[in-house]
Amino acid sequence: MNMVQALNSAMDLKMSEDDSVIILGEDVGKDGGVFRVTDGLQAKYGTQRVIDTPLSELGIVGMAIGMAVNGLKPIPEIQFQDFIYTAMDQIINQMAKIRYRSGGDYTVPLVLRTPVGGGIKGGLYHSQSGEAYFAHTAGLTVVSPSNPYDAKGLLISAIESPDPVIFLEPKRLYRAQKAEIPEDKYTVPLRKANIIKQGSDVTVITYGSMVPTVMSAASKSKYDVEVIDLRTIVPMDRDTILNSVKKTGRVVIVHEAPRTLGVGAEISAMISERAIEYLYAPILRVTGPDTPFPYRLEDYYLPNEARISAAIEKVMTFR
Amino acid sequence: MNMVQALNSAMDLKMSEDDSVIILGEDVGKDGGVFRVTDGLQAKYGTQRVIDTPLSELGIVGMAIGMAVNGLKPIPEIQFQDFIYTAMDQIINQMAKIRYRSGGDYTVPLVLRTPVGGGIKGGLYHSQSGEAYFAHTAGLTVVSPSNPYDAKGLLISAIESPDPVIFLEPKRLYRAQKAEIPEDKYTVPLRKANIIKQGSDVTVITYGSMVPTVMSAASKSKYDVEVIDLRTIVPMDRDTILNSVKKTGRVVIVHEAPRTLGVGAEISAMISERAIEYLYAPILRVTGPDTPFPYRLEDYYLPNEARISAAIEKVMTFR
Amino acid sequence: MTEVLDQDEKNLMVRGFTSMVLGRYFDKKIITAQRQGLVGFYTPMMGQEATQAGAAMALSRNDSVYGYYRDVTMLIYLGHPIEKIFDQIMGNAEDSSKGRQMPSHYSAKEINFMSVPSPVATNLPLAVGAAYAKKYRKEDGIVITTFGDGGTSTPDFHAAMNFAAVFDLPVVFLCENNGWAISLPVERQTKAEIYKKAEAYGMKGVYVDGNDFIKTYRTVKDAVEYARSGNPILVEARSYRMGPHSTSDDPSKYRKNEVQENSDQDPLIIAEKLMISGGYLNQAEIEKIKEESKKMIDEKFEERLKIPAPAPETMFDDVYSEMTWAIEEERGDILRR
Amino acid sequence: MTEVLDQDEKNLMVRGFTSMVLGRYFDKKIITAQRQGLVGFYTPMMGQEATQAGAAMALSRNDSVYGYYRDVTMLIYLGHPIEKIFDQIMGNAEDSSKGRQMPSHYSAKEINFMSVPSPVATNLPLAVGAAYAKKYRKEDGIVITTFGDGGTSTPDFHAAMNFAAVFDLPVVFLCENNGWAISLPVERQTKAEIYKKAEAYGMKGVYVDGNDFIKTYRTVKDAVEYARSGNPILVEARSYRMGPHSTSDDPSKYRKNEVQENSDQDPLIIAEKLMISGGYLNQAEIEKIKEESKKMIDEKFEERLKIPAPAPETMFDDVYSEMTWAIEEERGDILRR
Ligand SMILES: Cc1ncc(C[n+]2csc(CCOP(=O)(O)OP(=O)(O)O)c2C)c(N)n1
Ligand SMILES: Cc1ncc(C[n+]2csc(CCOP(=O)(O)OP(=O)(O)O)c2C)c(N)n1
Ligand SMILES: [Mg+2]
Ligand SMILES: [Mg+2]
Repeated sequence: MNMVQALNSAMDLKMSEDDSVIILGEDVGKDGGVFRVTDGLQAKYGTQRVIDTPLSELGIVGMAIGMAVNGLKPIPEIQFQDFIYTAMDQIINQMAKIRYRSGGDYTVPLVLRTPVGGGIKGGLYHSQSGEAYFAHTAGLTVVSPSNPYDAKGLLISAIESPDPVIFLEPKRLYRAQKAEIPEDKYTVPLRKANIIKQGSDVTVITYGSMVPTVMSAASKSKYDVEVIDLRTIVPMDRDTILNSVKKTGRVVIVHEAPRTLGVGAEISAMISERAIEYLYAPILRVTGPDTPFPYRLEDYYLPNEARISAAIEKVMTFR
Repeated sequence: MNMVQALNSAMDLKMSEDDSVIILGEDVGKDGGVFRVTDGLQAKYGTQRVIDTPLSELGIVGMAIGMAVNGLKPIPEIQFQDFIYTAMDQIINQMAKIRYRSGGDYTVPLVLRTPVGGGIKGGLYHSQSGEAYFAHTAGLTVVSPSNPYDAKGLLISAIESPDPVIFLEPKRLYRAQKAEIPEDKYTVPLRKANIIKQGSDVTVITYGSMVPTVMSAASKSKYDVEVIDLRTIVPMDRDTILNSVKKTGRVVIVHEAPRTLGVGAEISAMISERAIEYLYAPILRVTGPDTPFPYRLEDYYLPNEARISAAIEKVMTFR
Repeated sequence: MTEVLDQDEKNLMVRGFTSMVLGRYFDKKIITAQRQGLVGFYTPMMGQEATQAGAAMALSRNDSVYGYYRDVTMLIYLGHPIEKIFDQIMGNAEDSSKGRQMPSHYSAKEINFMSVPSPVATNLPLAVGAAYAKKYRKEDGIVITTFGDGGTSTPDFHAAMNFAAVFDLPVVFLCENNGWAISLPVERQTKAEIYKKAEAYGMKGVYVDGNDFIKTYRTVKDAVEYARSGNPILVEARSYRMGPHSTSDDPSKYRKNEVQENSDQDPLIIAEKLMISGGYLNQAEIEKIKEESKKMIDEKFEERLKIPAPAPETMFDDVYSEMTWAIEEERGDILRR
Repeated sequence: MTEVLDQDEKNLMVRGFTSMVLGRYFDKKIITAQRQGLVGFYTPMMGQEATQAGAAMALSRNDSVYGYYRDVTMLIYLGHPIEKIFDQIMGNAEDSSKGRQMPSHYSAKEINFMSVPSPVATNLPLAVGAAYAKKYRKEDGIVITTFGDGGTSTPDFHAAMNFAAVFDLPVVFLCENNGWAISLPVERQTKAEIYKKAEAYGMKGVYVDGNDFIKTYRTVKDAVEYARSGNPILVEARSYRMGPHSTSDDPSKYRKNEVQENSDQDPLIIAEKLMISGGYLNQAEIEKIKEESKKMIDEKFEERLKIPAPAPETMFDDVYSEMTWAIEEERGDILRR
């Protein structure tokens, strides 16, 4: 299965076992979503469970929160993450805070799915990677898979979570890989990073869309690179990161989102709070630049193997 | 003048010299704003220039952007920063990106003013410090004054800036200090931090509402503390920070916003990218915790002198 | 049979009236307490008693309320104990929200009253989701959501109205039009009559005099019945905000107070007359209710004032179902000092 | 005098018609080019030519347009050179937006056509601000803003309509109702007639057959006059989206294509008949316009295809008026590899 099929399978399995699971969003029904992630689900589960909504992200998210507070398990889809911001008040002030402000009386178990990232020639408004906005918001769990196996297992875990989950799907990877993955239900745990390559020289921390690029750079590197795929961005898996850093003493962080206050900032700060004495070199970030996302020149925007390798080289040869 | 009067004076001066300067927001007219920052301006400049709007932050910000694109210099006010999120799409996708996406043909010179922070018993929705959301958004300038003098000079600079500025007013400081400041026009430059206390042992970096608390802790400290007030959060004054850090080798960052992906994360990451070899200790952050902002227990939420002193002690005695 | 019905009707009216009286004393108690520094903040409800009592009277046990920060009379009518309303306002250890919310932000799960956020009208889309859940599970019961005239300008109002209409959901949108949004009169909030805004969504909209609790009751009752069969509806109940916007507000900056307490336009005075003319209560009975209400409010206030603040460590709970290491660490850091 | 007027009218009609023909060929050219991999993406305008030509005909030089991604015929009518429209779609070095925006996101300052963002209807509040600026400076000229039927569900539509009404601003809200928002038919977008949504704002709303460019012209012309004196107005022009939503879309998944090219409902066929019956053009003249239009489109396309991509270093400009050290550093980092 590719990632699209894996995500579809996760939802299909959960919908078949639990009729409180409901999908809603723009064009998710007959059309099956503009990326086809919900393809076939309306035909199978009906229009009451796979709901085509009017064009309002605020409406989609707000209605989903109301459903979740009332015992349903909604999976709202935002067609592109770039369009989520009209729902930002519902996300920040409602979704993330209802459990807290009601003293636990009301809870919001839902999974907000949305495609993120560039590489499909989408320009400013079909390419954004906004994970930092969500990661800064206490109360949210932020997940981003990097391959079909994780996509399915993480999505099932997210649907089963009692907390609101922002599920960011790297659209560039939707059809990039095919993998043999179980047809049946399985889970990949939230809040746990995955060491996808062991190594002793340098730790490269990444997630989502950049994972394949990092793995490719790592496998070609003359150094013994350890690669960590965060899987869950927040709450972050502190221990896996720190153990690796203490072993290697060198850190490169890679993500597609702009550098300033991107997730890499938090990873870096977390490390230098707790393990600075283990470091032999600066903590480097390879990220998108602090500009909006361009159309024609997007290949320059996206971090590539050359930039990752250069950063690895720099931390390996520091001083 | 206290900070409220200083801000009022800045707007008054700019309005009297430039009739393209226009204020809009909820209750900014007759009522003079719920914090009285625009007091008297409608009486002086009329209802066309100090506009009471319907209850829609999206409308306020969107209309202000349209005005700015068309040669006016609007100063939209959002009554509490906590309520800004319905305008987030306009801020992120329009305000911050119009110059870029139009190749410079259209620009958005405006100053979005809004009170931030806790300490007034406002609970979850009248206490937030959301600067990180804006600071992560390329294209925005994010400013936060810590005293009446800066407030006036920075606001005048912001109004004269050709770029959109998010101007965050620490509401706890509105009436906390009175200072002798010039009645006339003067500016405090954007993009420049201010070393408000020289010291050689440790650098404490802060801004906005935490500045008085930090200064109080610093003045009582047995160490020789250097205190930097960022004034402009983004674009950040890299050189002032790095020069100080290279001198002291020890860093504590203080802000009120939650720790995870707060502005402190970027400061920390920026330093460990460029000056890690100068450091004798971990970079510590003293911040609000990663919870929503509580009402009755807000004193526990806000960073205080004890926590700041403890962090200073920790970096001074490290290893 | 008629007698029983009459008795029912009388009980209903008395309960409605009593909740208004209680609401009024409650308001005055807190306003005074705030001046004395005993509570931090409050959004008085004075002037909206009739709207709220009338609406509450029209509801059944299975209905859900997505209310707003002024709905004290509604809470009282629906049976939320006065104690708990005080607890919320004091933010004490017994508050269902654990002292986390500013005063006037109620949450009462026992009576299906959803926790109130500050951002205006942002519970409206949630009400729509709640109604979807009810309809999907074929439960009876409708959802009523309340908001001010200012609330109609929000993005959330627009989305909620449209979604409720498109999905044929059992929602009553009750606009408590008190004429003001802080300093902005409703005439400058919108150029339309509020109930007419329903037309933009292909929805029915009705107007009622929100100063008359019986008219309001009947109108909302009809609306609830209409909504029950999957027809959302907008009700505009017009009243007047007799007090300041909040205890932080000084209305003399922007208005003359056109409606005075105990004047003919005071909804409580109107209600007294209705109770007497309808034969539901006589003057002596009314005085007794007033006296008892005042006494109860005074007593309960003193009682609740004794409850301490929540324990500091509770501040770190309920962010997630399972605490994160970050919050745990922050808790340690903060409580250590 | 009448003769001059007639000549004026004829010119107007011919120019309107010609822009429709050009728009149609433009569309077909790009759709083909996209299939050939020569351009990346496109949102066809086919079916909305009459709405757009009619609206554009009603505008004057001082009017501003806050348009949306399908407004190609409008751009052509208003005099934006075809070359520049190609440049935008190709994102080449001559594009006024420096190749930064996805195809179909036009910006044409010379003709007061505001840069188009992707998030639906989010230029509407800006149009209101633009109108405020015009009114404040006592300029004549109105602001017209266009959006789809889907756009009426957005928060931005609600805020913009309300603000325009409350502040008496010269704005024409033109809804290009093409029946669909990607796969959602307008009947499930809203339960109301779109033009009736104006009532929620105390605004006038009118309906016009957007397949008839002359009717649309006259209706929008009236609307523009009405708006000029500070009365915002909503115009619903109903047409049909003849193509897919975009070149990435497969409409066969969700609809039968009810309106075929060259059928009686094709706005271009309707326009041909109108040109002939109105005596503005004869069949031969029409054929000539078509031929010349096609040729011009073909030639200009080839010509613009030769223009290279923008230089990589331009990617880092225009974020701020003055480049930050962070971007400068990132530019160095990226361009070095
Ligand atoms: C989104 C948002 N913007 C601004 C505020 C500040 N504010 C609180 S109440 C209020 C006025 C509300 O007026 P209305 O909806 O008529 O309700 P009322 O207070 O009159 O009952 C405002 C502007 C807020 N709470 N939320
Ligand atoms: C806020 C937002 N949500 C979703 C999208 C994705 N999207 C692009 S166009 C479109 C449908 C728009 O329909 P309509 O407004 O009727 O205009 P049309 O495309 O039919 O001309 C959608 C959902 C978007 N661009 N912006
Ligand atoms: Mg009101
Ligand atoms: Mg459409």
